[in-house]
Amino acid sequence: MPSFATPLDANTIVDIALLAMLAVIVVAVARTRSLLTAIILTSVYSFISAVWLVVMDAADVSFTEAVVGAGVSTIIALGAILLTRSECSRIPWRETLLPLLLVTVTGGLLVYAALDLPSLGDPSAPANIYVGRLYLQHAEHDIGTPNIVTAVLSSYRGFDTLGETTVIFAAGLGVALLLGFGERALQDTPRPSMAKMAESGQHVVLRVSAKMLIPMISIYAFYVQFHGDLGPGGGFQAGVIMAVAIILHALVFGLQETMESIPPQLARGLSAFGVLLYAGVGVVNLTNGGNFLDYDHLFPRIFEEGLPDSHLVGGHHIWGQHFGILAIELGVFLTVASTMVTIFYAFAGRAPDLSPHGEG
Amino acid sequence: MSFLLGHFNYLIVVFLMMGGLWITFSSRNYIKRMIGLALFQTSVGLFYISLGKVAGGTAAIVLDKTSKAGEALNAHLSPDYVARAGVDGVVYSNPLPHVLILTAIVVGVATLAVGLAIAVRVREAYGTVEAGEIAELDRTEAGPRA
Amino acid sequence: MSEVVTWIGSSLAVAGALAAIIGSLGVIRFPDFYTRTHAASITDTGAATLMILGLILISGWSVLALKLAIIWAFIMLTSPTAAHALTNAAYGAGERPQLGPWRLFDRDRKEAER
Amino acid sequence: MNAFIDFYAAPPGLTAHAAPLLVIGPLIAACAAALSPSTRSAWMISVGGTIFAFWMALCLAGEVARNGVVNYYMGGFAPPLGIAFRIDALGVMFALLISGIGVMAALFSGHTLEAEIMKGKRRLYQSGFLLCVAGLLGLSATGDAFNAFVFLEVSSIGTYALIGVGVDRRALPAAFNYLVMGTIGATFFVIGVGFLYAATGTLNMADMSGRLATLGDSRVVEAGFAFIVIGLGLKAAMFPLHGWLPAAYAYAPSLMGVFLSATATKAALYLMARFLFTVFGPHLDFVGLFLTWVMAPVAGAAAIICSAQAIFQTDIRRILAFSSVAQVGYIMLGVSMASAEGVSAGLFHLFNQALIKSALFMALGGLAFNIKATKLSDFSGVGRTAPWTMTAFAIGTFSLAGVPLTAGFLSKWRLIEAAFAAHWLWAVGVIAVSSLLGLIYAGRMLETIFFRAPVSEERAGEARFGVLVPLWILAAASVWYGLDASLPVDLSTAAAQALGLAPAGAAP
Repeated sequence: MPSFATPLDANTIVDIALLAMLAVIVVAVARTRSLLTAIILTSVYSFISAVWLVVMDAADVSFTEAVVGAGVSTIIALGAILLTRSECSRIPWRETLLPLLLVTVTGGLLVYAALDLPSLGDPSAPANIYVGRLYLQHAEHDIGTPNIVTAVLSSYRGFDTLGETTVIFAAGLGVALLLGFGERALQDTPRPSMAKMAESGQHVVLRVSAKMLIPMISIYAFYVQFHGDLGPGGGFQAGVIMAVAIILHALVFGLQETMESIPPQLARGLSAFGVLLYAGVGVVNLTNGGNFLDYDHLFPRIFEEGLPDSHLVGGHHIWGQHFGILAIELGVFLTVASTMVTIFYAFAGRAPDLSPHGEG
Repeated sequence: MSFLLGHFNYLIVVFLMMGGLWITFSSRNYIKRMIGLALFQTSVGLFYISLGKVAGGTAAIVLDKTSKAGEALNAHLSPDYVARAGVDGVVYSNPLPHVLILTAIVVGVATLAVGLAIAVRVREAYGTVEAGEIAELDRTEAGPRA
Repeated sequence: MSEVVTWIGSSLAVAGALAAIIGSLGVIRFPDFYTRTHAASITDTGAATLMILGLILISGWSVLALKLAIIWAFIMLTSPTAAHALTNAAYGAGERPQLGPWRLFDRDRKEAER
Repeated sequence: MNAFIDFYAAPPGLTAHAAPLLVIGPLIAACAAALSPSTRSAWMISVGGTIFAFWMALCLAGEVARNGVVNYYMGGFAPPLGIAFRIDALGVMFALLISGIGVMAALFSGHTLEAEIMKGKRRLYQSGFLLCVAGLLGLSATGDAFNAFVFLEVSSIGTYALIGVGVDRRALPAAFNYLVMGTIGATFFVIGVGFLYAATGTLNMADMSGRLATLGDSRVVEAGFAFIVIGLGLKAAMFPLHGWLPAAYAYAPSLMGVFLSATATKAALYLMARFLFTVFGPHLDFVGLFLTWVMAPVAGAAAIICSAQAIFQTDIRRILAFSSVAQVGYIMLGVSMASAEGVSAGLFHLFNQALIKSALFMALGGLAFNIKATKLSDFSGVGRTAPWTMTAFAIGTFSLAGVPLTAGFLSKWRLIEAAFAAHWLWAVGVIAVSSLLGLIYAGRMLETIFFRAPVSEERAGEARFGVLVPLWILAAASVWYGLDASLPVDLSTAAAQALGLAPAGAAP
């Protein structure tokens, strides 16, 4: 096996520069006592890591990190500090000693092992020559989608993705259990912050551009949804983008307005329905004689035989895979979008019945 | 030098992970701890992605080597290397870590949402999100606890 | 020919990057909230325009160019709106712009700090 | 596993897919419960879903008894490309345990949720409970390392919220700490899996194990091992990483106390045993060293220190929670012997503990209608006013303390035997001392409950019928297995064999 040295090319230089930025941000987050600053810096962290992920060829991950880390996480965290407080207390230096020890030991262990890893970018590293390479060789034939990440995500490891969708569903459930569905916002009289925005003529610029943006964002969400086979994207990213469009609507036009068009019950129901749809596809595969989530058996045998280029008559068996992936991506989309909206409703609808600036 | 270049990523990523972990361990504020946890989880993602990078590779979206983009990609690489590291004449980065980290990011945001929701409830129940003050309130208001 | 276009494109992209750096200098150096936001937002759109123009030139006529143009339109729509919303909110919250000559303001601030 | 060999619980078409249905059944039930129109229907779905899972676990038990190992390829892709479920005797034992306790907890939940959870949220609560069941079952069935992480999170994410929602506000910080520690644990696990992936290039556990055997030792593998053990140790509340557990179990709504105390830490222990013995294997030097010099002393310390801590608790649920950590110590002690006897004794103890702990929490939860407080002193004399509930509680406590004729006695006895066989005399001493401490806190609870005068006569009544049924099933089971332990012994011996540990005296 020929030895490999990481080349010092443009890629590597950009990689080093971005990682250095990330390191600076982590230090800044650790040092600041303002939670608002920490949250914005975390958002920046996510954004820069999204750029770094593109350098590392992880386009899908980058996309997800940008919409989730820099987008939705930030919104949730800002909602949380609005409901709690925006400063954290100073930590006495004595109390930092034990954490420092733990972190040093853990970090030491990590460095100890990391220096034994193959060099960055080594094509003959064990991680890169076995399963990963098999996917690259077989995905187009087995699944038929050019985006191999999508192929692996929704077909080879589709069961993981079912679990991931369930995790999101569970998170929506948990947040709803803890904070409700924003029902307070529906019961109470119009909330000043939201109502002022919607009624006074002050925010006319915001409202006009929001009216232009929301349809654009929604269309983009569908583009990402259906383009996921060909390029970066898929149900998860699309769901988050769709949720962002709805959240934008709520921010500009008021929570009540949004809740009237998308009631919390609907959002909650759809998030369960998405998981059901995903699991349902798997069960349909079972009843058609395949294994769970084997999309080759998505259609009954009789129907499949009638299709052109069917795998049953020796062609590519992409029909079942294609529609199976579409169906489960739709399930993911529904669950993610409606769960994100549920979570937003829960945080935004939780009226700050305490004073907004903490008890200080 | 080339060793450092090849392991620079891992060292920085370890630093990032430990930064997140340190924030989680050392902070007494619930929100700050969640931020630290989010950083920690994101950084673990960066670790995985570093494992899957292949030098001179491209994102794992099937590319025709005769297309314009394919030719542009292969222009910088020796044919020998492409033959060794590539699939059908194009070098791709390993897609498997990408898939895993997509899942992990989703898990991360789910954890963040639930954790912050708990923090909001703690604030409503105790009036504070500082661990020290909460422990103090539990001691004084709920009677002695072992 | 394509060589030249690529060079022009690259220099436009570099110019955009420089504009972004200048903008961030402004964010650090300008005296009050409004001028800082101004610096951030105007260079944001300006830098993005230059960069995207450069990238369109590099990529040539393709779907990619169209996508870049759409991204540009999106930035032109969102970035000023965001700046507007930000300053509007700040004004609503009682933040007032610092008026008067620069030096004077600088002195005022130092006195206030003392 | 002989008990299951002639066991055909379902038509073959269903049995062939029992592995995914084991997980998907409760998962679909969880969605249905969230969508269901009323609390009552959600409860029925919950009972139905867990019974379905138990049925599937029985089908799998039959299959495993006949064929040894059940392999199921998700999506029809054989590993290493696809995710595979790999269910052997050990997995079946946990699937049976988790789904069985799940059925009992679901039966129990009908009444207790009314007392503890707000009206509009009970459906969601049932849904979250079912997700937790599905996640833990997935954990016991999966043969893929990263899939295990996903199931770890499926079972945890909802749980954090379910612990926090209740009448006691102290549950909230407890849930938060659990969330932070649980997430760090799961993330450590992911780091460990990442190292193993870097070394082997695969995520399938069986494949990983095969490649590790040829690769041998390296720093990457060692670190992977360390992170996986620490991460799962956090999840399993392995001493000294157990800080989050007592508060989380003590203040959680009683359904969570019943279910989690019996299953959640146990599932993490299962996964750890899986990694220790099948992925790594005691033939690797560092695994053997770890078992003997780290895990065994730590387990012994847990058994003694946490039993002692349990004595000094004033809150009755905290007594049980500390006792849980101590019992994890016993189980770990058995596992760290790395012998067939030790591991099977540890698993037998785990089985008994699951039954006992859920029965005890169930008895306390059943009384939560009548007694709002949870301090031990509030329970004085309850044994007279609620004899049925508290007799079951007493049976559980006897078994916990290891009084002869109970299942708890048998499993401790087998542990001692295994320790003698391994020539670990200190372990025998540890078990003896810790059992003595166990007798003290058990005696203290029973003395307060049965022999003190009631605080106020009118408050403490019997638990409802719907609680008494599952409670007595569990109590009767722990008496029955004390008299005739053939089923759990059979299960745990087969499970230890499935880990590749042959009994020392067995003929080849």
